[in-house]
Amino acid sequence: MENVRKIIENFTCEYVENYKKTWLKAKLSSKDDLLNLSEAIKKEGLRSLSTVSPTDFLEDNIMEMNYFFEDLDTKRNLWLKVDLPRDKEGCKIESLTPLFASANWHEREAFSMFGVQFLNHPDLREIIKSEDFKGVYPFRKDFDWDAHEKNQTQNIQQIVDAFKKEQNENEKDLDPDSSETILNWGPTHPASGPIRLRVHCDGEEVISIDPDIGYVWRALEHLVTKKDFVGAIVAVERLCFMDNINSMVGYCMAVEEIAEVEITPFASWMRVLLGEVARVSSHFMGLGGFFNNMGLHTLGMWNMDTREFFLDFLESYSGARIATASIEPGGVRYGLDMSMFDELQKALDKFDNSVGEVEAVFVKNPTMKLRSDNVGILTKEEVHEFGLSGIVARASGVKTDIRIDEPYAAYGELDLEYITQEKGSAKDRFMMLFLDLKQSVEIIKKAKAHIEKAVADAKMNPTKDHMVKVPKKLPKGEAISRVEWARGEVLMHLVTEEKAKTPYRLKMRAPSFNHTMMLNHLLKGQTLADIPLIFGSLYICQGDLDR
Amino acid sequence: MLKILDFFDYAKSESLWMAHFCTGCCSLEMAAAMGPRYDWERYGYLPTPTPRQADVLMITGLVSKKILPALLRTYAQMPEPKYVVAMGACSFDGGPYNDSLSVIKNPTEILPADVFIAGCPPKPEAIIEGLEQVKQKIKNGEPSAASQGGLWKEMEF
Amino acid sequence: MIDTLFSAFVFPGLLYVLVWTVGLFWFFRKFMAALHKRVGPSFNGKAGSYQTLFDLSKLLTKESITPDGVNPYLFSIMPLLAVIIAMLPAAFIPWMDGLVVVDSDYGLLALVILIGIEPFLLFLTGFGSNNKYSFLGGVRILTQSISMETAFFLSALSPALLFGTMNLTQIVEQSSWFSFLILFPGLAMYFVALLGLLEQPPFNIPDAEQEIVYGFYTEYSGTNYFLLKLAEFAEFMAVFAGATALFLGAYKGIFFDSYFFFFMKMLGIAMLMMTIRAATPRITLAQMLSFSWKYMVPLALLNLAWVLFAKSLWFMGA
Amino acid sequence: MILQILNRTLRVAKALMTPSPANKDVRYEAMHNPSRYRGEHRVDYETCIGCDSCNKICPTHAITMKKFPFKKQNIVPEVSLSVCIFCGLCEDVCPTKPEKSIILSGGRYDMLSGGWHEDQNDFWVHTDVPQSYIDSRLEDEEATRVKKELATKKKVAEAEAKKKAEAGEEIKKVETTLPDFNKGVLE
Repeated sequence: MENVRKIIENFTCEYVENYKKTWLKAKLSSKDDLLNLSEAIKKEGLRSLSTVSPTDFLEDNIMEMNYFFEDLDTKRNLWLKVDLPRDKEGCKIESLTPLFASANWHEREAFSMFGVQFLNHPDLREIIKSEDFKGVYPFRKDFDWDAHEKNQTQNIQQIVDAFKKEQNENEKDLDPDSSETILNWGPTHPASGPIRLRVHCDGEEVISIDPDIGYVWRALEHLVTKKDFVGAIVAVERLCFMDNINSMVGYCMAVEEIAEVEITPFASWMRVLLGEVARVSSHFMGLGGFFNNMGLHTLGMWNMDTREFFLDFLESYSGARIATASIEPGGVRYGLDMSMFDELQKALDKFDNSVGEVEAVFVKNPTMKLRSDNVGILTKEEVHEFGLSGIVARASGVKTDIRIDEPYAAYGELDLEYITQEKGSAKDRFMMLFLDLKQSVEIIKKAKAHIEKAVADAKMNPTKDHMVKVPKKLPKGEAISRVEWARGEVLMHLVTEEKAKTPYRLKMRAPSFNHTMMLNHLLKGQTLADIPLIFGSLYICQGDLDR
Repeated sequence: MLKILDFFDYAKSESLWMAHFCTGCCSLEMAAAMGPRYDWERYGYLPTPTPRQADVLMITGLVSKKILPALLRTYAQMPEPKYVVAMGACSFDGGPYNDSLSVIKNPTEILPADVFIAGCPPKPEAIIEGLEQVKQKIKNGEPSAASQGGLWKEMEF
Repeated sequence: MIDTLFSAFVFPGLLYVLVWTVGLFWFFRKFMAALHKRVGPSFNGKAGSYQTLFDLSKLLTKESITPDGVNPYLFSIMPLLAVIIAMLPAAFIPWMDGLVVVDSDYGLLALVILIGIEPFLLFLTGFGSNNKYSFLGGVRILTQSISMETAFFLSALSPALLFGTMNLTQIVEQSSWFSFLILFPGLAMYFVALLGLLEQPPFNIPDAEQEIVYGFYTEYSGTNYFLLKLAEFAEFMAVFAGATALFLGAYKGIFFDSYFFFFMKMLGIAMLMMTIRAATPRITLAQMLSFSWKYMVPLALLNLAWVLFAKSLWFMGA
Repeated sequence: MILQILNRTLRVAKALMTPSPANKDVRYEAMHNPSRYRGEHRVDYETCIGCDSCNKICPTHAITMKKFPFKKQNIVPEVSLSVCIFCGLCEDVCPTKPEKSIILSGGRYDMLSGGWHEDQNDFWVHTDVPQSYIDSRLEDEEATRVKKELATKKKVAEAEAKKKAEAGEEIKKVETTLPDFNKGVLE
């Protein structure tokens, strides 16, 4: 940490300060220093760039760029800020993509949403947003959304025209005599979901893949700024429904940090419990999806059977199966009726009874091993370079898990260990998913026992302790929070204004964005049959890919 | 002769296959409805990989601007008679994403559905009940809603 | 005359095949559902037995779309041809003692050829669909059938070699427990090749839903799809019946001979196929090719050698 | 390898022995009935105090307040089911005790309507307030208004009387007339 501080202090900074346990927060005075500084810290070991998040301050007429650098090995993180002028001509900065491969799509996103020009970016095309936003930057504070909405018919026409044009010109650049063609993989493809991969292939062989994303773009980051701090949870949880609890936890932690509120131990244990239940239900779908993509639906069905029991618990606790909306700033939303633990126990028993069979038939399946053992290998180096996280990173042997690195809720009181695999192939990611699932169930058991004991000892009051009051109006502030989501690291960057009722800016860094970036890298030179397999093993959800 | 035709009509109503196309989050609950506990195959529903063999198009929640042409095209690719089921608040007016400009606010005005299932997302039971209502509609010989009107007829896609 | 009409349209003919097809479709869904811990069709008729009838009749009355830019003749005739070809093998199979429509000395040859020609028709359907995914599916089915059919033919020849005849009736008559044991490797080989020929997992590469949508089926709808589905299930039946007649002694039972045993044996093969389908993921085309040429074909040849050896050892002397 | 594959295959067949969890006809009954299922709303217009906080917190603007002719507590929430996302924040925020006036918990889950956009437009939880309740509320209000009026008049009169008494004048009786009950109130 000290080394990083020394490096930064070589440059002119407005401030350098410690932030949380593992973070260093600094603001550069001049944007010209950015490239040199990042080169220096890359040498020091902060090799992955987590995300790039511009904040648009209309009144001060500046565009504040936030860079989040991470070192997955030694857990040192740097939050670097630099100011840009916000007018469209002057809003330019050197691209970090040549240094950090993971910056690629994040910079493209910042470019398409805020109009920040990145110099020397190799491929600065617009991403995510639909055709009618071409050339305008919807997340800028002075963008007139109402005026845009008035021309809805025209906008749709524009999208349709672009759709048609692309279809007609799809294979224009290809040599008509060769056997090369472009396959449109999605958005109606059975294995893809709402994403489109433009697969450039020659017969069965894949030449390159260009993912076209944004089919479920809901502009969530903008949407939360129109809702109040409590109402924003319904937008945040819709990041992805498969694991909605942990994304809400991340958002609520950021709000609590700004409001300077401490939640009760009961609430933090409940966050662990509910979060792990959501993680389990997500992993069940992920495991099933991996096999579904190889044409075998049995595991998906069996998992769905067990998953229903965990959803039953969520439904009893919150009143909804997957859209639970059950974490609020200040704690958890409902008190706990201890009889609900019977239902959880039922789910745990069901899991214990069925996990052996799943392990024997599917996890040790020889055909699966044959199929996926040497496919889609990600090395440790690539994990660092592309800023991958969660299951995918751990499958390659990188020890990263926010629950241990930067404990939140009650994870600090649990003894967790990193679970890793060595090779980083598709099979290892599947194995990792399965082991993580087992670990999650163990955590649920521990958390359940802890809560039960504390309630029996009258240390916790399950009906009253669940909430601490958070003021409706928050002071001016800024916070980041990281959580280990089912798919990987979610980083929430929340900015508030003085006496604000709504968030000023919320950046959600979602793991699937980085993982989808890997598709072209992994699939080049493979065959068509590997596309669904690798796609499934990367555990991508379009919800958090597009936001 | 009449009896035989009646039989075919009945067969049509009892065998609904749906296009495998998900536009939003409600498809998660659709997956649960396919799963062991709810098992909609009991009622004769079956997902098909391509729209060419499907009878029902499910608007599973959110319809973003970018996916609209694909949705309408999928609908056009289905053979007659075809029906549309809309679920979730998003398919009425964007639901929780109503304030966001990247979603279509009136999917059912563009592509009228035969039944709307409220909920965000609806329970699998509700999905199955909604599909039962489509069956009932076919049994009564009612034409599908989308064939009678909707903005999609005037749109190019 | 009436006998001919009866056998053409009712018993081993059209109606019989149709009932089998619908029943097999239902059985597949029901059995697969049970393996998935589901119930399967359940509310139409007893245990959902009308469900597949409804499904197929619905397909019959739906609109058949002929997409732009395809050759309409090729596109619509191929499914019909596929059904006819898939139904024909039923005529060569000795369903009961003395009940076989065409009692030919080359019955086995006809059976094998009729089964083996089916993939080429399906290739043409994919070829004529004007869809990249269909075309890929067509190419895959051609690749797969060429490599799998060699093993299929070779393993189907082993009973002919053992009994010295290609007449299916005679093969069935001569079969016994002992010959079953000798032919068992041949049966296993036949079964694996059959999985490849019928595009069943782990060899369901041509209609891999997650890779190339639905392969050659992608553009088919309504009646045409109905015919293709019918052809698929009729072919299932033909292949199961072929396996039963060649290796398992057809209608021969434990205490008495009856059609019942034929039926049960076919169901047994179907169940084994479904169980494999529920437990094995799909492999890739390259893996399938290397499996077929590196293992299946040499093993099938070895199997023929083993049958010859066994024949010279036990059957010649007897 | 082949033995392994066979082993897996046969182990899958174990599923044949386990009964399927799909044992109820879900067209008629739910598989799982939690007490807190957030379903169709029930609005109790009698306890509702018309504070408008459910309307304010609703993240999707699904709630509109229906107005009544009486003056106090004269708004009651109505919910558009096609807009509502059933997050239950309105129930959380409702201040009435002990029973909340707007309840989702334990509500129905099967909310179906026609698929036409117009059908969904009028797919609401209407708060059907019977005319008799409106009348009785109006009467109550009128009665209290009159009572108040009377009281103020009395007060004024007393005060005046006091003044007059102080001034040594004669005390006059104050005449009061009751206003016409049904006139000019419903407008």
